Amino acid sequence: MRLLDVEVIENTRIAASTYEMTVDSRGELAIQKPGQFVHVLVDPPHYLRRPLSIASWTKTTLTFVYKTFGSGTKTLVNKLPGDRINLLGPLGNGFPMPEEERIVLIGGGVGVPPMKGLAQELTRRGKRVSAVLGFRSADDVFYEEELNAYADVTIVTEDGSYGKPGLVTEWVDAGAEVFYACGPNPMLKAVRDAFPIPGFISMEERMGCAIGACFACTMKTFDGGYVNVCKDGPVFPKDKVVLP
Amino acid sequence: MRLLDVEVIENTRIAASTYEMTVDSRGELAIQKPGQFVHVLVDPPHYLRRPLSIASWTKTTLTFVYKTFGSGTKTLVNKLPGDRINLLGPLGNGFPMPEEERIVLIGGGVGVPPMKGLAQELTRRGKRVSAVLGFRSADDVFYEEELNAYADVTIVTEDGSYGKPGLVTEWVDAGAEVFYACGPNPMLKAVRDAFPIPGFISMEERMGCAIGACFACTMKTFDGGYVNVCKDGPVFPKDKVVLP
Amino acid sequence: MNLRNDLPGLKLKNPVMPASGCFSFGKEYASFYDLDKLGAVVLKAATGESRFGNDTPRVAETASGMLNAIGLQNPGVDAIIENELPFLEDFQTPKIANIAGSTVEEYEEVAEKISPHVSAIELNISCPNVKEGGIQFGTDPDLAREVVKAVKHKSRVPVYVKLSPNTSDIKGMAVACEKAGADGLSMINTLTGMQILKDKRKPLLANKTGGLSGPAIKPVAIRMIYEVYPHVSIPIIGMGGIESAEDVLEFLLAGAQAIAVGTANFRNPFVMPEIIENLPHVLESYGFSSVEQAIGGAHDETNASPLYSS
Amino acid sequence: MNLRNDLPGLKLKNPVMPASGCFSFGKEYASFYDLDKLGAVVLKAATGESRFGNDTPRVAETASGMLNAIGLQNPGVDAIIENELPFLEDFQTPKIANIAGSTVEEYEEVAEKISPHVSAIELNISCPNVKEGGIQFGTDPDLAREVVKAVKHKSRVPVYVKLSPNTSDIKGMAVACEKAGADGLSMINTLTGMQILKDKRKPLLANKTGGLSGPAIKPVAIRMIYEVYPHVSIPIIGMGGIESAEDVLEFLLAGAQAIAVGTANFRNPFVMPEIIENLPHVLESYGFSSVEQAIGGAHDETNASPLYSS
Ligand SMILES: Cc1cc2nc3c(=O)[nH]c(=O)nc-3n(C[C@H](O)[C@H](O)[C@H](O)COP(=O)(O)OP(=O)(O)OC[C@H]3O[C@@H](n4cnc5c(N)ncnc54)[C@H](O)[C@@H]3O)c2cc1C
Ligand SMILES: Cc1cc2nc3c(=O)[nH]c(=O)nc-3n(C[C@H](O)[C@H](O)[C@H](O)COP(=O)(O)OP(=O)(O)OC[C@H]3O[C@@H](n4cnc5c(N)ncnc54)[C@H](O)[C@@H]3O)c2cc1C
Ligand SMILES: Cc1cc2nc3c(=O)[nH]c(=O)nc-3n(C[C@H](O)[C@H](O)[C@H](O)COP(=O)(O)O)c2cc1C
Ligand SMILES: Cc1cc2nc3c(=O)[nH]c(=O)nc-3n(C[C@H](O)[C@H](O)[C@H](O)COP(=O)(O)O)c2cc1C
Ligand code: FES
Ligand code: FES
Repeated sequence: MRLLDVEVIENTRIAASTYEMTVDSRGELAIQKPGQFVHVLVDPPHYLRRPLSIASWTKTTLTFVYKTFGSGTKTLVNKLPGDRINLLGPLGNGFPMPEEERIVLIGGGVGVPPMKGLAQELTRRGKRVSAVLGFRSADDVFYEEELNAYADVTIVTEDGSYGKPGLVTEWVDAGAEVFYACGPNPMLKAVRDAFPIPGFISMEERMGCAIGACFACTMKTFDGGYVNVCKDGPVFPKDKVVLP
Repeated sequence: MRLLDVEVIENTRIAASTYEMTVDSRGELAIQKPGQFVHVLVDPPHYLRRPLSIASWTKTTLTFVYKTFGSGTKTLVNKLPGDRINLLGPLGNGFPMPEEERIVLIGGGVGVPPMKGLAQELTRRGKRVSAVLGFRSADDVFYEEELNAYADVTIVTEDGSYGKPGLVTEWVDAGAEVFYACGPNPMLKAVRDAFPIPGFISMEERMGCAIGACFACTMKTFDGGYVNVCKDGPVFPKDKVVLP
Repeated sequence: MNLRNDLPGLKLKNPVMPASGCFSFGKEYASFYDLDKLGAVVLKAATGESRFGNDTPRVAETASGMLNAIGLQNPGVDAIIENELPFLEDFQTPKIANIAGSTVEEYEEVAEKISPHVSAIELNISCPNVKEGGIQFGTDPDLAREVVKAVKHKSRVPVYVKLSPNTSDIKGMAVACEKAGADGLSMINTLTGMQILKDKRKPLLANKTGGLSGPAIKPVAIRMIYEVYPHVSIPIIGMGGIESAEDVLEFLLAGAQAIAVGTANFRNPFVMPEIIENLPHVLESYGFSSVEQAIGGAHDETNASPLYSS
Repeated sequence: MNLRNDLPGLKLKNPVMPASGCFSFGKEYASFYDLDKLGAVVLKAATGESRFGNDTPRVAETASGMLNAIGLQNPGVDAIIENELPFLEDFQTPKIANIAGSTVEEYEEVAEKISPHVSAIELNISCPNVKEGGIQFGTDPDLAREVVKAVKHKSRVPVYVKLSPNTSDIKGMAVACEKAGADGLSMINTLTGMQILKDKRKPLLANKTGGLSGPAIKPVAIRMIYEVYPHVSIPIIGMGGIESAEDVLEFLLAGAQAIAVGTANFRNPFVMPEIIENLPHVLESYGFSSVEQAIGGAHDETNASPLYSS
């Protein structure tokens, strides 16, 4: 885990209010697993950092995707190549690698980015990977081609304006032996309830420190304990955490 | 008086932590007199604008000089040509034009910039203008050449590291019929006490609105009343305002 | 989109008005836009005699806010009536007089003199009571009750009490003021703060302490309005860091029936007309068809006021 | 440059320590730097039994600050002593235990159990007293006096009382705590605030209200410390929005003898070692040759403490 001032290499719009940023990590970020994230500083008067999943990486670069829900991430939009941003990472546990051979990745909205790095890694390991990516509408769709390189991709839109209509759960590979899901809590709940197979879910929670020190991101577990999403997660076995 | 988003044309260092910025006023700022100022927005979390004297102007440009005393003006330093800044102006009364023929301008530190526009205007009117410009040290000196084009300039540094040593008051044209002074209050006091001739002083005070509505910049007058530096000033006859 | 909203003494065409002391008596901002665009105009504090106020510096900048210690500078109630109010007669929008004093008698005098000329009075109780050793009327429920009763007795128009946030029990203060006859509440005044000059080794403000305002205090304002709303049946005029139509909606949802904009005017003199222009769009985008619909919207049905349930 | 400074129970090599609750029990930040660089380590609040705390969301962002409603989550005093303190035994820097409770008895139990293991106790009185209908110990001088007396009686180490800024009379609270036997004061805790989600039409925090921290509250912290300093003879640990060595100097000048950094750790996990590194240079550039020299420096000689005159 490092605190780094990094140079922006690229920052481009890839979907409705959705941007992909690649920065020069100078090989100083020892990313261990897909599913880890970085905690990104945005401009004042915003005070807290923004947790963003690592979508993909090379030895010297790091790429993440951000959607401008609020005013903080909007301050990232006007960063140009050469500008510097400050990030803390890599953070969190990331996705564990499966024994199973036939894997389905389920991503919803801003839960899609980490699926890219995950698909890459699973393919590298010779797994058979399918991916179901859900978006609100055609304008919101991104990473279809990127994922296609590593998985058999199905795009689903709520309003049916692109790809298949409806919910991601309706289009999951029936033969999959294990699932990996990242997206809004309602989607995670639906996925968990729909599929009896083993699975891992990556969670979102509002964060302060992102290193396990402030207890902002604490969730109850089914065994009566608790976990901090930032440090113990964001990835958990599907039956570990009580989803709010 | 207008509120304008203007494009930066030039922003260059001209002395120790002192910068000159020229912006494209698109001919929309009806500047009436030298000595008026603009109220400039700086980046968050700074909340208040920064009052800065208009140093010079053309039909389509406006130039001011800022010294980075604190963190707000520092946010102006990295504005590049093409970037936009927001300013409110022109504000204040500016310098009245004299009947007299032989004029001395006395500027101290960041009180020097408005003297440029004033010297320009006085010369245009065929007055005989001398200027005494005081700075702390050689590194702080600016606008010597600029003023030389319109006035007989004497540079004074407190530490004697450049030009004449000591205080501005020691080097003022003895034959001057009227003085115009802008600088720190101690200098203004010294000038007022040193010269029996008529004179005008331009004052500094911390501001909120800069348009006369918040009473942040109020000063007592010798006649028992008060003035708001932002609206009734910043220029006053030498005996009008009680200097703090 | 209906922005109208009626409060005691105030028929507001929209819920946006200036915060007292940030708008003087209106003249300066009238050179930027027509004051009749505003829901109301709130005047600078008036006292019995003219006051020069504090020495300068009177303002300091803080993170996302500012400190001010103007010291209630004003020409006195008589001069205000004679020299300042006439300018405002050309405008139809309601006028609210903000009144201050160092004794109950002074408050009474100012209220009696100025109330015939305005639509409502905003009673600024964040002032030290000289007879009570300088403790603020606004931090002692009994002193507050006393001054509210007295002013209500003298005023010909509804009285809105402006509450100080420098208290551990804002609900108690609000309820005390309502019991004493207040027709409405203004929340919040500034939090007392200070900034120290490291080079001069002394407080920056000549008055040492000043009032903290701006976005920095917005969370405190929202909390206090939300806390008071279920416990009073009089309307609340909300203020504290408002900069946008979105902020206005947050205040309405907390329980404010109208809002005031102060410090933001210093950043952008057009901020109020801009907010008024954006408000319909913002209300609509969040599913509201009127200002009234949004008031108190963040409260559970259970503790929501009639206004909200209706 | 001498950064040393002795407070009751605390021999500080420098005046910088974490603010309770922002540093957990130290483990996480120990992976960034050696905790012995810090003047002291302040632990997360401990209660009698383990508490899960509030539901999420527990934090919200505000202009130049944040709101938190963690809800004193902690494993309980016994588990803290057994599982958390051993890790800190490897470090020489003094440890301060922050203790909380819902009854005087709970405070007593926690103080008695944990005081043998730490150098000092920080008594967090910003907690609702369940037996007194939930009013905070920290907003009622009598309740405060009672709990301070009780804890002093049980504690084997000096007790610092952490004051709540949500009061109209911080001086009265401070003096009451000193009279009750407090060895020092910590100022300030968070201001109570709220943020409302416009789309969901409800408060963002599951707990509705939360504590406001960060640079936004610095002017309030400085004011309260400056106000209390001349009236107490016990040392003050100052906190509230500190981000830099310059901020530290401002707190020292106001009257703090040591300082704590909270929210700023979330922006920059290295902020405390960086402040400690810059402090000598900053003190020097403002003409000070030690931390002690700067303490209370913004007060007139007349009301300055011996510390300053010396
Ligand atoms: C582990 C993790 C990974 C994430 N990965 C991505 C990603 O790859 N791409 C992406 O677009 N988004 C991702 N998110 C969500 C992202 O953090 C939020 O959308 C973002 O913080 C919102 O900031 P804002 O300035 O747009 O909104 P604002 O409303 O200005 O944010 C205000 C505050 O709330 C927090 N916040 C608001 N929404 C969320 C949220 N959904 N989750 C966590 N904090 C929130 C912000 O961090 C900030 O502190 C991730 C969240 C987590 C916890
Ligand atoms: C009418 C007028 C004309 C001026 N012309 C110039 C000029 O041409 N060039 C120049 O460099 N400076 C000028 N000044 C001073 C300039 O406004 C301050 O140096 C500047 O505001 C400091 O901002 P900062 O961010 O550097 O300091 P900060 O310490 O960050 O400022 C904090 C707050 O204090 C205010 N402030 C601090 N010092 C002063 C000061 N001396 N006067 C007024 N407000 C202050 C700031 O405006 C801000 O609100 C002028 C001031 C006035 C009133
Ligand atoms: C410069 C200034 C002067 C003020 N003068 C008064 C006043 O005379 N009477 C009053 O009741 N409030 C006064 N206030 C408080 C404001 O009316 C308002 O309650 C407070 O600033 C919070 O709103 P804001 O954050 O939008 O500024 C003043 C505020 C400022 C910044
Ligand atoms: C996430 C968080 C948790 C906190 N928990 C505690 C606590 O357990 N006990 C306590 O006395 N103060 C607690 N505080 C208050 C801080 O210790 C500190 O008093 C306050 O945040 C002001 O300092 P700051 O602005 O530097 O954060 C907490 C603050 C934050 C932000
Ligand atoms: S964000 Fe601080 S513990 Fe997870
Ligand atoms: S700055 Fe507001 S009156 Fe001058």
